[in-house]
Amino acid sequence: MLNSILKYFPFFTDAEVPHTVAARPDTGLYSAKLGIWLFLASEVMLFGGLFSAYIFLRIGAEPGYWPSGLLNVPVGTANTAILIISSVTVVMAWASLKMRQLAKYKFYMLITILCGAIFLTVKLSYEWPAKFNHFGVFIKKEASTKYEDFLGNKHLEEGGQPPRWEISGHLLDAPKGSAYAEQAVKNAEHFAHETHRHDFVTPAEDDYVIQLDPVNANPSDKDNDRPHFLQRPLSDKIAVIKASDVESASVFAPRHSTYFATYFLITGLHGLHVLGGILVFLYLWLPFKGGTKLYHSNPEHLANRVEIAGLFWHFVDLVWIFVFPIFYLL
Amino acid sequence: MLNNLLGIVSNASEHGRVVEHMLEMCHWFMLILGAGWGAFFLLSVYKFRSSKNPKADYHGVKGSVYTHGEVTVILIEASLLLGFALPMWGRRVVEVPNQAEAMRVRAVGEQYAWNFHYTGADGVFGKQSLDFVTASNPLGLDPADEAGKDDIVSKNELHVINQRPVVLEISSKDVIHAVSIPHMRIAQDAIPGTKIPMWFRPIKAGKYEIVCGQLCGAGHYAMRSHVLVENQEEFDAFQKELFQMQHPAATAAK
Amino acid sequence: MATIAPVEHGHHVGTDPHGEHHHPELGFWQKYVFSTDHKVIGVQYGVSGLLFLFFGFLLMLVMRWQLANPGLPVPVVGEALKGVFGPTVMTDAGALTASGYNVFGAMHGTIMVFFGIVPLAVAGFGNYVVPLQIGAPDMAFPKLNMASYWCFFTSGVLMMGSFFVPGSAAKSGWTAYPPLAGIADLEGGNIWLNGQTVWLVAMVFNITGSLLGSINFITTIIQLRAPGLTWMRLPFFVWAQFVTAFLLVLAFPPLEAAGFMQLTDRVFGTSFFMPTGLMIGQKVAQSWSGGGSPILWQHLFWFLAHPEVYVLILPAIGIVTEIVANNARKPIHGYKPMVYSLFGLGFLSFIVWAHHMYMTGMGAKVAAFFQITTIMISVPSVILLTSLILSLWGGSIRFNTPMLFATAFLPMFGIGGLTGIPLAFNAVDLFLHDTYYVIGHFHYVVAPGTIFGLFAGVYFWYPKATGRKMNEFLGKVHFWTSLVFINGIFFPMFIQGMAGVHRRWYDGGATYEQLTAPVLHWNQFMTVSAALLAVAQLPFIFNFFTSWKLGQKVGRNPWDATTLDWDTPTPPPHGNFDKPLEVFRGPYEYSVPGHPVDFHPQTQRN
Amino acid sequence: MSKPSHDTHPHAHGSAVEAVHGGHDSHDAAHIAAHVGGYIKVGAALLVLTGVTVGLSYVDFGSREMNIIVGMLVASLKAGLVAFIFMHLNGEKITIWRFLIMTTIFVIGLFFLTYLFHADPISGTSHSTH
Ligand code: HEA
Ligand code: HEA
Ligand code: CUA
Ligand SMILES: [Cu+2]
Repeated sequence: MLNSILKYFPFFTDAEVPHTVAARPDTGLYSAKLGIWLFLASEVMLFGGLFSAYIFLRIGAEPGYWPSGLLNVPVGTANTAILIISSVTVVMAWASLKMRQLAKYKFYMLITILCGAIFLTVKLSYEWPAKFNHFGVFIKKEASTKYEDFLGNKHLEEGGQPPRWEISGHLLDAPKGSAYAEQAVKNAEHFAHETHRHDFVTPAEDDYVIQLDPVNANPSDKDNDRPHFLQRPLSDKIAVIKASDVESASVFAPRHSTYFATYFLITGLHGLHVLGGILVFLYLWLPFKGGTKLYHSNPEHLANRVEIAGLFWHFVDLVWIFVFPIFYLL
Repeated sequence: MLNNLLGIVSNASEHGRVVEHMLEMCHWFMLILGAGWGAFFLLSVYKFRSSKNPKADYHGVKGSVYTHGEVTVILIEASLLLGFALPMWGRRVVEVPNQAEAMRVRAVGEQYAWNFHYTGADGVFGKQSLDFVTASNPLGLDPADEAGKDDIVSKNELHVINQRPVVLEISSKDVIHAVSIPHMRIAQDAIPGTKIPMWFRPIKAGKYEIVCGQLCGAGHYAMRSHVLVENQEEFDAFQKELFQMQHPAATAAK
Repeated sequence: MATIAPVEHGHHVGTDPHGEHHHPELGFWQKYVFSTDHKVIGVQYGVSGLLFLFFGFLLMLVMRWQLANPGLPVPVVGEALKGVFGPTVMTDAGALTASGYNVFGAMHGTIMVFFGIVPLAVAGFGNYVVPLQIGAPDMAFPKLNMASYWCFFTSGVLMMGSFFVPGSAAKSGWTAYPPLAGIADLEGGNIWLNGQTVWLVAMVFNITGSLLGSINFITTIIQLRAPGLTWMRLPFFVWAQFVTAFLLVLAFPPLEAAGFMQLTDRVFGTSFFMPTGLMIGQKVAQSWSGGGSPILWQHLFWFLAHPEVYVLILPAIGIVTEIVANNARKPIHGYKPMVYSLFGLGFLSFIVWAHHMYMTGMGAKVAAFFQITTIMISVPSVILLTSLILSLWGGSIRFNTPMLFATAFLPMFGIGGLTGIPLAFNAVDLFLHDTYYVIGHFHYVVAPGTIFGLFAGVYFWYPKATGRKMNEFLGKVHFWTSLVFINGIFFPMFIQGMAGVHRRWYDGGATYEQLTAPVLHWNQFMTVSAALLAVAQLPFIFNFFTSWKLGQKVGRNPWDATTLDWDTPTPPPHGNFDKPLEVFRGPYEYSVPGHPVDFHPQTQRN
Repeated sequence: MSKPSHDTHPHAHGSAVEAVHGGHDSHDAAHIAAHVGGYIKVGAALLVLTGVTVGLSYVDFGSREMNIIVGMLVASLKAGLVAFIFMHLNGEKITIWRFLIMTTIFVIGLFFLTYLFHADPISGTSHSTH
């Protein structure tokens, strides 16, 4: 009986399901290709939901509550380039397999994996942790005139720009021996304690001592009206902010503001996709039964697998192409 | 008539009649459609049971009566929609009565009570800030603000004047509630962070229940309040009484 | 491939002696538990779905008791419930608490929709029947199929487990609107181990399972149709599953995104759905930075949940269509318009979602848009229902149990659908929103509608899966009693709704004396009906389990049906078909003039 | 979906021919080789466009909205390159195109309608704080 079916479906695989490797004539597709595209369609809706939330929240945000220019543009640009390169190499890896050049395939795949790994490493070792050292305080609007020196709202108003309510910098870096040192240490303790419990701080009883970002140090400088390509070091100016004037305060964690919430959620989910991609690529690169070993029995099958994984990888790249300008630049 | 058959609550607002009218038409439409379809259905089931009709007819229904039926359905729905529903909503959300004509009241929900905030004589709401919120000042009225000096706040009782339009500015402090007054044929969610106007014009004096129309926690089912539709004198008396209670100092000074 | 010689075969009622397969025997675990066979997975899904439906019903029985007798201890089982669900849910005396009512309500909705109907209708019937009907040996991705079930299983375990975390399960409605759902159970509790958080995590698993399954369905239907089975020869059930799967693939992800957001709101203190200045008690909630929007959740939720209601109904319509054609012994009237209607429904269902949000303050333009689309979506439903009713005309209708349920589906869905129309008009919905009128509307579509459709399907395909028929007499008892009592529950809801009785009221409306006085007495009537409906399910449960071993044995094609699922051995072996397949005609060639018997199977050459 | 689709793009891999023969042949490989140079060029274009995106974000187009629109246009161009060339959408089968078009419509609906909701509230609605 089995034979009669086999005769009928000539492309039976071990799962006994037709069209796993070769295409069905009338659709021109092998099943996994269709499957991955359907999956990507659902991914489009997933990220679509997130991006539409981003738009909804950003439009709804009151002026001054959607920061820009806080992320490190050169690093982001480099990471974007890395992902793009990996997209080229993965398509080359697939092409090499199609041309039955195993060595080349292995080479391109290795580069792809390395690119992915570099991307993730940069994220995890630099980009995200950097946010957790950086601190921002939203000033209550009623109290904002007291802090005009750091906010520069008059200057912004004249230039027709949205107001600024946030003062940011490093909470922990009050210079030793300065008048604020004692205060700073106290805050640091309070702060560290709080961050370990959750990654957010409830306003301290004590006032906040902040070593200011250049923007807040010099808010009326025209130079600061647009974000800088290269991030500049902290100024050595220090601000003391009364706890009772603070609306909310936090490190640049998800909790800090809706901007960072969307930033961490979207880049986090994207990061998970990158991780997933890397794992799949590793599997296809190593001599597993479904990996390079498959080349010797059914090279077309391996090529299909690489194509599928590659489609996923391109999609991850494609998402990043939007993430990058949205969060880093605009 | 069908509405009454189904036991609709009595109406006490001006636009409620229109709502009722529309609902009535819907119900007639549904009844006729349902009855027609139902009759046909029962007839088919009865007439074509296998014991009576052992051989089925491959072709079944011929002709296109049913297409006409479907087109009629579409036309009726479209006319309900374009003739009634859309204009009505347009009027409700765009033609909000103006300041002079209407009484403005803020309705602020919290778990599990409604605060109704009246402007007092000056017609202006006093400033509010979260900083001032306490149990006795649930809306955080700024004690220093002049406009707020005559404001009054009533709990769970909304007093309105018969025949005078009321604009409720609906909002919430904590979770989503909804002001739903079945007798007035209105409802509007109370969404924290947003203040949404909703208006009606009461036309029948009396005391009606206000339902909290959105699940807001364990006490949701009992978050009942009332709207009291009064004449001008009754309303003034209420306003005076509350004013004396809430601004004892001002009263004494007078 | 297309040149394969068609095989002649004659009348093939009766078991096929060569039905058994030649595969190496699999162990118990591989065969019945971690199986990749679509039939086993279908049965796993189906039985899980039935159990969840039953459980959801039991929750509702307790709630209905409370609605009719506010504050009174639940009879007989009150004490035991207290022991199981703990003090948040039950008082010492064994009565439901207000929180408990909300817990049960939220879980009833969630379980019925995501753990009952979808697994049974979409995944259960879909898995079992679709590959058979299209002549495929299995689903396109058998391993993914297994993964789908185990994702669902995990989500089920989590969801049931959530009853036992401190503070009990989710209690903010199946709609989980923030800020209520965002702040629920957080004060003093564990941020991970509490009802709402576990609900979110469980939903993420549930959604993942659904996505894997749906991708599999679509691929299978596109790729694995037998030769000759062109699109317009597909059984209507396959079409229904096809559209349903698309709804799931494209509508679920935004809810998954929203689920992540609510999760981070709860555990990392983000404020996606938390507006600024939220006050809990009389204090500003400091745990959120603010700037979010509660309405955003509602958009993302209903972006799924409206298509989801069509996910609930479409498979049922598909099943009913199969059964109506088979038992009226004539082709479906207007097969093609029905298929186009399905696509119309599928498309439109993505752009009507805000009709659940009329109360959130939308302006004239948006309201107009959503009212128009909502009214438009009723048109394809009317076409579907009309075609089905017309299909009866001229038939020779056999009223066996599946057909009884399928027939009753039509007017029941009709009532449910028609009562959706007033809700579609914004200005009228003002009056009806969140009253029992809405509850009545959707229960008519999901309970005597969908559930009847599914009962019909169970009775219809049970013989295929087990080789035995369910008992007809018990089936008829089940049908007539269910029909009477289920209407006894849901019809009075319209009357209560018109009187202004709102949903989610712990005391059934006793607090609102003025509004409910004329209609409060219906609560008793409805509750008694619900209890009797429960009793009416006993014959079914008994029948379901005993017929497995004792039912009347049947052959390949007990219903004299035409589609490919009746062309396999009964029960079908691994790999499904015992002969080469080729399809020659449409799915419902019954009573073809000039043909000797009154059915003409799809695989029969002439 | 009802008819067997015919390839519109002559270079599409995984074509019906290949399917029947069960895979690779020299004809196919030659085609692929011809594409390889193209991939590298597209990769280079993407890198350049990344630079352009960064550069443009420092140019003032009059308003923030304009800047966002320009940024998104460039991003869409890049995304298009990835989708059409790397993901072979240019020669993709009709089946896939069909549901991708649907998906696109729905995503746009999701974006647009939620936006519209924001833009068209009941008149007089106010948002109290940020
Ligand atoms: C399977 C589920 C299902 C289906 C098919 C539908 C179908 C429809 N629904 Fe319903 N709906 C729900 C499930 C469903 N709904 C649920 C679960 C809710 C509440 C969720 C919650 O808040 O918790 C809801 C809520 C709901 C609302 C929001 C109400 C509110 O909260 O205020 C609205 C408003 O427009 C609506 C409209 C419609 C419309 C216009 C249809 C149309 O598609 C109906 C079209 C059908 C017809 C028009 C019938 C045609 C039949 C005939 C013409 C023949 C008649 C024959 C006889 C009587 C014999 N529904
Ligand atoms: C698919 C969805 C579905 C289904 C089928 C049902 C079925 C039922 N529902 Fe429910 N319901 C909802 C979805 C559903 N419901 C939702 C979404 C809500 C809103 C929740 C919220 O407010 O958030 C709700 C709310 C709701 C309320 C309002 C509560 C309130 O607002 O306070 C009520 C009140 O009576 C109710 C009653 C019932 C009853 C009596 C049934 C009965 O029809 C049940 C009958 C069930 C059966 C007949 C199946 C039994 C199964 C078997 C017999 C199989 C056994 C077999 C084996 C074990 C092998 N439901
Ligand atoms: Cu307040 Cu319900
Ligand atoms: Cu809906």
